[in-house]
Amino acid sequence: MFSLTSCLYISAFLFSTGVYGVLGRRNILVVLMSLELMLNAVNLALVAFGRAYAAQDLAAAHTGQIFALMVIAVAAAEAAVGLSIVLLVWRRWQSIDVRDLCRMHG
Amino acid sequence: MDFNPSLLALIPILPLIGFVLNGCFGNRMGRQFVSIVGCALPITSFVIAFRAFQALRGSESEAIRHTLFEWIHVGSFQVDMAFTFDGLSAVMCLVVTGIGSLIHLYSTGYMRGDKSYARFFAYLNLFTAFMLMLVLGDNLLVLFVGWEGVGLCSYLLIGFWHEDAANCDAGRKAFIFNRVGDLGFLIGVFLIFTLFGSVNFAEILVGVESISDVTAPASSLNSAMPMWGTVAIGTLITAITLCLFVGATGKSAQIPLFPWLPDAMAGPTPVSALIHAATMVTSGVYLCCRLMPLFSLSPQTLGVIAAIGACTALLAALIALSQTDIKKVLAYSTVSQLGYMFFAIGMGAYSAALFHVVTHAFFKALLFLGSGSVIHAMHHEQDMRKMGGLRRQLPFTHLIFIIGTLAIAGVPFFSGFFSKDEILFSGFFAAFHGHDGHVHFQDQLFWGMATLTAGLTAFYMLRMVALTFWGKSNVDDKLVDHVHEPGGWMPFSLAVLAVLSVFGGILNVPELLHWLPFVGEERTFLLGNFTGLHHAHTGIDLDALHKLEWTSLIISVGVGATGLAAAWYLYGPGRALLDGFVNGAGKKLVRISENKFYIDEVYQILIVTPFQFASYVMFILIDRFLIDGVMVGGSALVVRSFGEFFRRMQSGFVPAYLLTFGCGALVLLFIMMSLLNGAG
Amino acid sequence: MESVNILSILVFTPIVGAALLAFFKPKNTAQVRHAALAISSLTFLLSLGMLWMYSTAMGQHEDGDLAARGSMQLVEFGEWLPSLGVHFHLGVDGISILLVLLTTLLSPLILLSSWKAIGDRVKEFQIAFLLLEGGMIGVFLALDLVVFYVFWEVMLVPMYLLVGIWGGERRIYAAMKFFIYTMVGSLLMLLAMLYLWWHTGTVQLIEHGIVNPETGLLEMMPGLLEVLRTNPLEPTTQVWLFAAFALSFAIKVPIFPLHTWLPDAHVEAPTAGSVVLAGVLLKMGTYGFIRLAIPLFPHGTEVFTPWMLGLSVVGIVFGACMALVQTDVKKLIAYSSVSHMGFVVIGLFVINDLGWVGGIIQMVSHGLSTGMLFLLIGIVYERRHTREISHFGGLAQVIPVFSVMFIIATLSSIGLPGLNGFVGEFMILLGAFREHQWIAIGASSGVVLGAVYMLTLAKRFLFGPLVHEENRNLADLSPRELCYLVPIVVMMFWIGLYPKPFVELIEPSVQLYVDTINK
Amino acid sequence: MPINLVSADYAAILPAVILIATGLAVLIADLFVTDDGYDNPSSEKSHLVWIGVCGAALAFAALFVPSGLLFGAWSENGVASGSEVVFLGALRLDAFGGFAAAIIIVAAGLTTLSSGGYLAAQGQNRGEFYGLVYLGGGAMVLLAQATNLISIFVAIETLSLTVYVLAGFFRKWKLGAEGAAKYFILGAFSSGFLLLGMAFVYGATGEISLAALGKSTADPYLMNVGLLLILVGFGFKVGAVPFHSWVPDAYQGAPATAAGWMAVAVKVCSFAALIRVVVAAGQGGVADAAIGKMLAALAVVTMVLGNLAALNQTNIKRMLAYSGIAHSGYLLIPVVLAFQGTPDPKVGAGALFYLVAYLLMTIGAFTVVAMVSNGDTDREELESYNGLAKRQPFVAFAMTVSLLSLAGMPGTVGFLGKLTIFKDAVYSGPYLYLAFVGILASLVSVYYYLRPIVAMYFREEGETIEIVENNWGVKLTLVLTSFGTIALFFCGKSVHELSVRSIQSITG
Repeated sequence: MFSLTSCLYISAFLFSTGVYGVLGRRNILVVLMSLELMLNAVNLALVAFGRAYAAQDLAAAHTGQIFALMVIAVAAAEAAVGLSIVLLVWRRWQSIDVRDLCRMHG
Repeated sequence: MDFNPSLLALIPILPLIGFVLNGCFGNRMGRQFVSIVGCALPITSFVIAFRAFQALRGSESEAIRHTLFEWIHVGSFQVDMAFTFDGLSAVMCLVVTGIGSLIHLYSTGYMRGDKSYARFFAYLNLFTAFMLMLVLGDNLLVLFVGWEGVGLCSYLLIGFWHEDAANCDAGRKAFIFNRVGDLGFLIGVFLIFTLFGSVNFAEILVGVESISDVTAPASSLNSAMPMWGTVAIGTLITAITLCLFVGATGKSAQIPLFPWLPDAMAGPTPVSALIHAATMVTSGVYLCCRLMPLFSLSPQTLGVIAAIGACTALLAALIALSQTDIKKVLAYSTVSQLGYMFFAIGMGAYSAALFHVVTHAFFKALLFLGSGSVIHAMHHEQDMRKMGGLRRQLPFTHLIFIIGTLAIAGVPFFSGFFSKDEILFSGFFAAFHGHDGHVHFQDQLFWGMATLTAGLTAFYMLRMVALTFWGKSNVDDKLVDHVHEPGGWMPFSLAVLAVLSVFGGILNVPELLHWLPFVGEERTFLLGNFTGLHHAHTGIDLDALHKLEWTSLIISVGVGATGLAAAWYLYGPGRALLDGFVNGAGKKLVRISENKFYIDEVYQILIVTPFQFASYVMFILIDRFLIDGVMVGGSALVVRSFGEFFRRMQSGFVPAYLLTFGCGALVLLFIMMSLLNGAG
Repeated sequence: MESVNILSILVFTPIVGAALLAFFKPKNTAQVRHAALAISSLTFLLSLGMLWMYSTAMGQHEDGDLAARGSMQLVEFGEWLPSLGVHFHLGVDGISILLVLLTTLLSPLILLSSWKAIGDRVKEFQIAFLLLEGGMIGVFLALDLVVFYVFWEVMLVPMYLLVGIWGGERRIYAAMKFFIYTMVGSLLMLLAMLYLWWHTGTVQLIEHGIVNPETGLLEMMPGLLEVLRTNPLEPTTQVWLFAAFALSFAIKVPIFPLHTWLPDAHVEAPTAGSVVLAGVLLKMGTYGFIRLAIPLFPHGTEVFTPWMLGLSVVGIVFGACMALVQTDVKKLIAYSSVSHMGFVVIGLFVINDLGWVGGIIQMVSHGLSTGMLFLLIGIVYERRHTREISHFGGLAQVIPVFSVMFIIATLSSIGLPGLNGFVGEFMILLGAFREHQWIAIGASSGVVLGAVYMLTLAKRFLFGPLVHEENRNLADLSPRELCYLVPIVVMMFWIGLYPKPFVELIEPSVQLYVDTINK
Repeated sequence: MPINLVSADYAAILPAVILIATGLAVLIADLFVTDDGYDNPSSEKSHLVWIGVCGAALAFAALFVPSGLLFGAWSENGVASGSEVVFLGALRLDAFGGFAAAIIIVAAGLTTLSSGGYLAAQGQNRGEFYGLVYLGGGAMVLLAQATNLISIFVAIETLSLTVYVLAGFFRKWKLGAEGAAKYFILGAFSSGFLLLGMAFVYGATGEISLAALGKSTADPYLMNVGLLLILVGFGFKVGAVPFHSWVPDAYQGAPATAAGWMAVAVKVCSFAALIRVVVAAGQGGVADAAIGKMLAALAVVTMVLGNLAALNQTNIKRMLAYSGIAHSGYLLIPVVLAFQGTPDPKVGAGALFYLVAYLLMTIGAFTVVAMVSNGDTDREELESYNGLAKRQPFVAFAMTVSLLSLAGMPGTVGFLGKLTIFKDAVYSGPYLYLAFVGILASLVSVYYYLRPIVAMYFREEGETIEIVENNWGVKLTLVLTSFGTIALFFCGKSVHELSVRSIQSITG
């Protein structure tokens, strides 16, 4: 029902949405969420690939899933650090608009 | 007589030692030390040179040679620091040391009051050393050392009183004019080395003798010739001799490089006598005589030399007519006489040229030193218009001047008579008999110019004497009482030179006049025979020759006498006539002469100013603007602008950063995909 | 004798000396000065030792063939980066020995000259200078392209500091210009070297022995010169490589139109900097041509010869014209260097024995005469703090000894026979005349122009009335100043009057090179 | 599957473990040892520095213990040591990883040494700094050894997290927050691409080990795109143009010593991993030659743009940041060559050797920046360096040595680094133009490297500024870096040989 290709399409759609969110939104929190979305899009692809290989009964069967688990863990840590940085930005800049962060340039 | 050849080296070295001693210690050791060192060493040189001369006369050999050391030796190019003492060198050497010594002696009196006494003698000694090197040099390069060295001393001595900027300018002018000549000289040397494979005189002459056919290609003479092997030997020799002659025109003040010599009178008068009359300026003539066989191979060059010589003689004489500075008259007279000498060389009469060098050295040194006495007496007043009537106060000097004038005017049996007559005769011979049996118009023209010059010479010399010594006194009242005859060694030098000026002609009496007292058949052409230089006239029977000679002699004496008479008349009883001419019809002519035919101005307008202007424009336009501004600064600016552009691209906005990132990745992806698609 | 690595010692004495100086107390300037002087004098003595060893080695080949007499002597082959193929390879032959001696002779003199002129940051000055000296010696001795390049670049930094720290008003601009200008050339040279390296597999200039790691035996490996002789590069490759090397050297010489850094550097540099720049640094360029560009790429040389000769003639005339209109003495002499170095380049590119020997002699001569002129200008600058020609005049009345020295230097510079300038110039022109007559004739015009601007300078500087009252009380040369001028004067006369020992040192090597190139 | 750990496994992770342990030890020590009973961030806390340096020394020593990473390459004189795959292919015990680890460890030690006084002067001397350095260092060492996609990703993310925090370590400083935020957002963004690439590669081959990159695959298209995306991820880490935008801002906002650490250590481990990737990809020939061209293009753009953008910088940290970008460009040259793998498989050695040089000169430069800035961002401007040579001759000297080395002047190890890289490029044949561009780019770079020297030596000082002077750690760092920069030039032989042997351990 869910072929590899369709999973990958969904994954690609999610990834693109994430990229758009990162690029297009001002609010750092939204940007953070979009970043998570990108990672999760890839997770979907990984799991899909893993599933596909499992169907072929290859040795690499579940690596995709393991990879995805690792990514989830990493993403959690990243979110923690990210949020604390957002907090820092709010304290120093009284703003969480990414476009305000432009004192350094050139 | 035994003569140790190594003594030859001492001849130039002794004055050099004098230079070092006077230069380093002169100021501390006092005047007496300076005078003794300064005079004794050139005199010793004279003695050695005289001994060498005697040895040479007594021996069979053509020359005494001594090699001091190997100077430059690279591959096939070898030059030694070596000296040759042959007939020609001997004559020059004796003149230089002899007259040089006399002038040194004279200077002890003349320069007595000068604060830079030691420096003066140091320079004078240095000059003597270089001049001796020039005439003794065994090869072109040693000669060139002397050649440049005397130029340097001339520069230093012209600007001796360096507090006055004009003197230094004159010195610089002399040096630079000489350098232009030296350029020709150098190229000549290069050509000689290329053609003959050596710069040694002896070897060059051997090479010249081996030339049988001047139309043969140069490679037949020197098979190793790297270039111009197909050009005819004669063409190359013409080029060589012309180049060397360019050098000679610089040193010997010929057209077009003569304007420095009159300016050189800025130096102390003994310097003018020694350097700018007796010795240095004749080194061009010496060079031609030294390479006589080479010059003789190129009739074209000789033609040019004759033309330049005659023109210079006439032009300088015309200018001398109206000069009011006593030394300037003598200076132009020197230029004119040097023109004579080159005219002689152009006519192939080398011995006459050398003879005139010698006699000219006598009487011109005499005249200069005499004028020095006048100037000394007049407290450095040189303008003849402020003199006049000095005969009473300076009878001795007056006598000296008369002797000098008679000598230079060619009055029979004075020294100048013999030499000038020989030159004019060589011109006459070429003009009306012809070397090859043909008579050429240009030869007649040159002879006419030379003869005219003889008359003019007599005229302006007597004019000078008249203005200075005769008539009523125009001397400044304050000076009148102080005018006095020179003392010390000065009269001695003058007297010796006067004697030489009177009797110097005996050195080379033509065969025609062998009946004169103290002469005999066997004593004619002493100088010519001793030096082995050519006479102009060969291949003609004696009677015809005598006939021609008498004609020429009578014409030249006549012209000289006319000149003297005219001067006597115009500056005596005919004064009004002269004034009328000067202020009337001849006003423009006189002005041209007074302004030296505007030659300095022409040089200034045609060469100096454009050159300076061009240099300045190039500096601003090419160096500063084009190279430094546009090329160097421009490339730096371009790089920095790029840097600024890329710096500005970093806008500081996170979305922009992300976009850069994303676009970069996308572009890479696209390229990648197109490459992949293209490949597969 | 074999056991003494005299060349390494020579190179590293000043460098190690500089490192040791770093431990001196900066405030104790006298001590630092003395120490630096001692080090550079020691270097000079060592270089005399090298000369002695060289002559001894030459003496053994008295009757030997040219190859034996002209080849590299006292060769050292040390390990540096064997895994990269770079070795510390030094050697000296007739071409380099005089330049080394010139460097070691000038260095102590320059230090003496800056005894009082440099009052600020004395220690740094001495260190920079000694480093510079070491670098200069290294360039002349290097037989490994990379080592050559290293020394070539190493010199830049101390020179940059000399100009930048102790220079005049526009020192920063001048120093920057000097540095970047030189880097432009040298980096392209590096690229060409790398290419050559790849092409031939070696950067050693001459044959050398390497222990084979597998067999443990010493094997003779051919150097670049040998490799390229048996197996020449493609003509087009040669042209490109030559162009890259030549650009670097031409900037250093400098050849018109790459000269504009020189006047700025000279004017802004302190006396010591100017002297070392004119005295030695410019010679690196011409030395590079002799040692590398011409022998390695004969075809490239052939292609570029007309350009080099033409540009040199233009440079001779152009430099002279520029010198004529300058108002700053140092700038005038800087442009005169452009003119004089043009002669050297002509000498090198006619590729015959006369031209090369003349060129090398002229390199030394120019180092002496121009170096001396800068020293003299430094002396008056120390007293008057101006270099405008119009601020002087009539100095001969006040400071006669100085004036004599100045005149000697002037005459040497305009090539008066009997002084050093003539010998080299004459040989160059004679050599050039054999191959390219019109070039020689064109270049000869420099003889006249040189006299014009130098004598004009002398006149405006020394002669005439004493216009400026400030000049009335100038002090004449002190014993210290005489101390560093007299050796130069002696050398000037020596080379001018008796150049034989110098020529004999140079000639065999030149013959060897020229014969090989022309073959 | 049961996991049997053997001694090789322990030996492989020993340095990383020591580093991580050191990080933890520092954090703990910071809790217990306080001045006057409370934490004073203005004190020097030399005990933390000591712990850190000792840990680094220990970790360094661990490389050389028998069966340690560098033991074989160091002792067995030219023969590549036996390399082993450990932890089921997650890591590899080889000299290559060891060499990179050595640089990272030394960088950690030097950063620690130089930070104490600097942070104290800023009033920001908190133990977390050292903790983050060492924890991150551990991750970096692991990254250098990582041989499968998961370990690479995890190591990269771990080290990145520590570095994000370090970038914003000056909490009170607006710029710190800005830099950290920018770095974080872009970093996470690039992680997405990296991960996507890894997913593609996994998808194409079904394997996650790097060795799989060399294997043939059913879908080379997916494989190559995946590889390209991985390269983009690494490109971000090393600051290659056009993924470089974060570099100047992050460096400027970060503490100077942290910037040095970021510049060196991150670059070292990223390049190590990158080289592993390209060697693996290049050897099998699956990866299209287009990847090589792409890398070369990145190298060219990075060298040119980095150097040009640095030209007119007035802030010295930004200048050094751009210079770091440019150096990434130079370092990409051996990566390209390693990808190509011909004619000489040793070509990647240039990168390792260059990184050693880069370590010394960059840490040296940033240490001086730290000394001069002394707690004031305005003193990171070029004018603050006016007349420094008179005031602080040694500091100016150390800075000069670092800058000259960065510019590649002979006499410093930076020259040898550039020489090896450019030589290899010329030797490669088709990539000769990289050497050409690199040389032109370094010509441009000379200008801006000279500017601080101009300020320090040629200009007169404007105002007297106190700098972190009497801190032994800082001085020692400068002595080590400047001496090392010069000494390695003269005696770089063994290091160079080691780098060659190290690269042989992965190319075979």
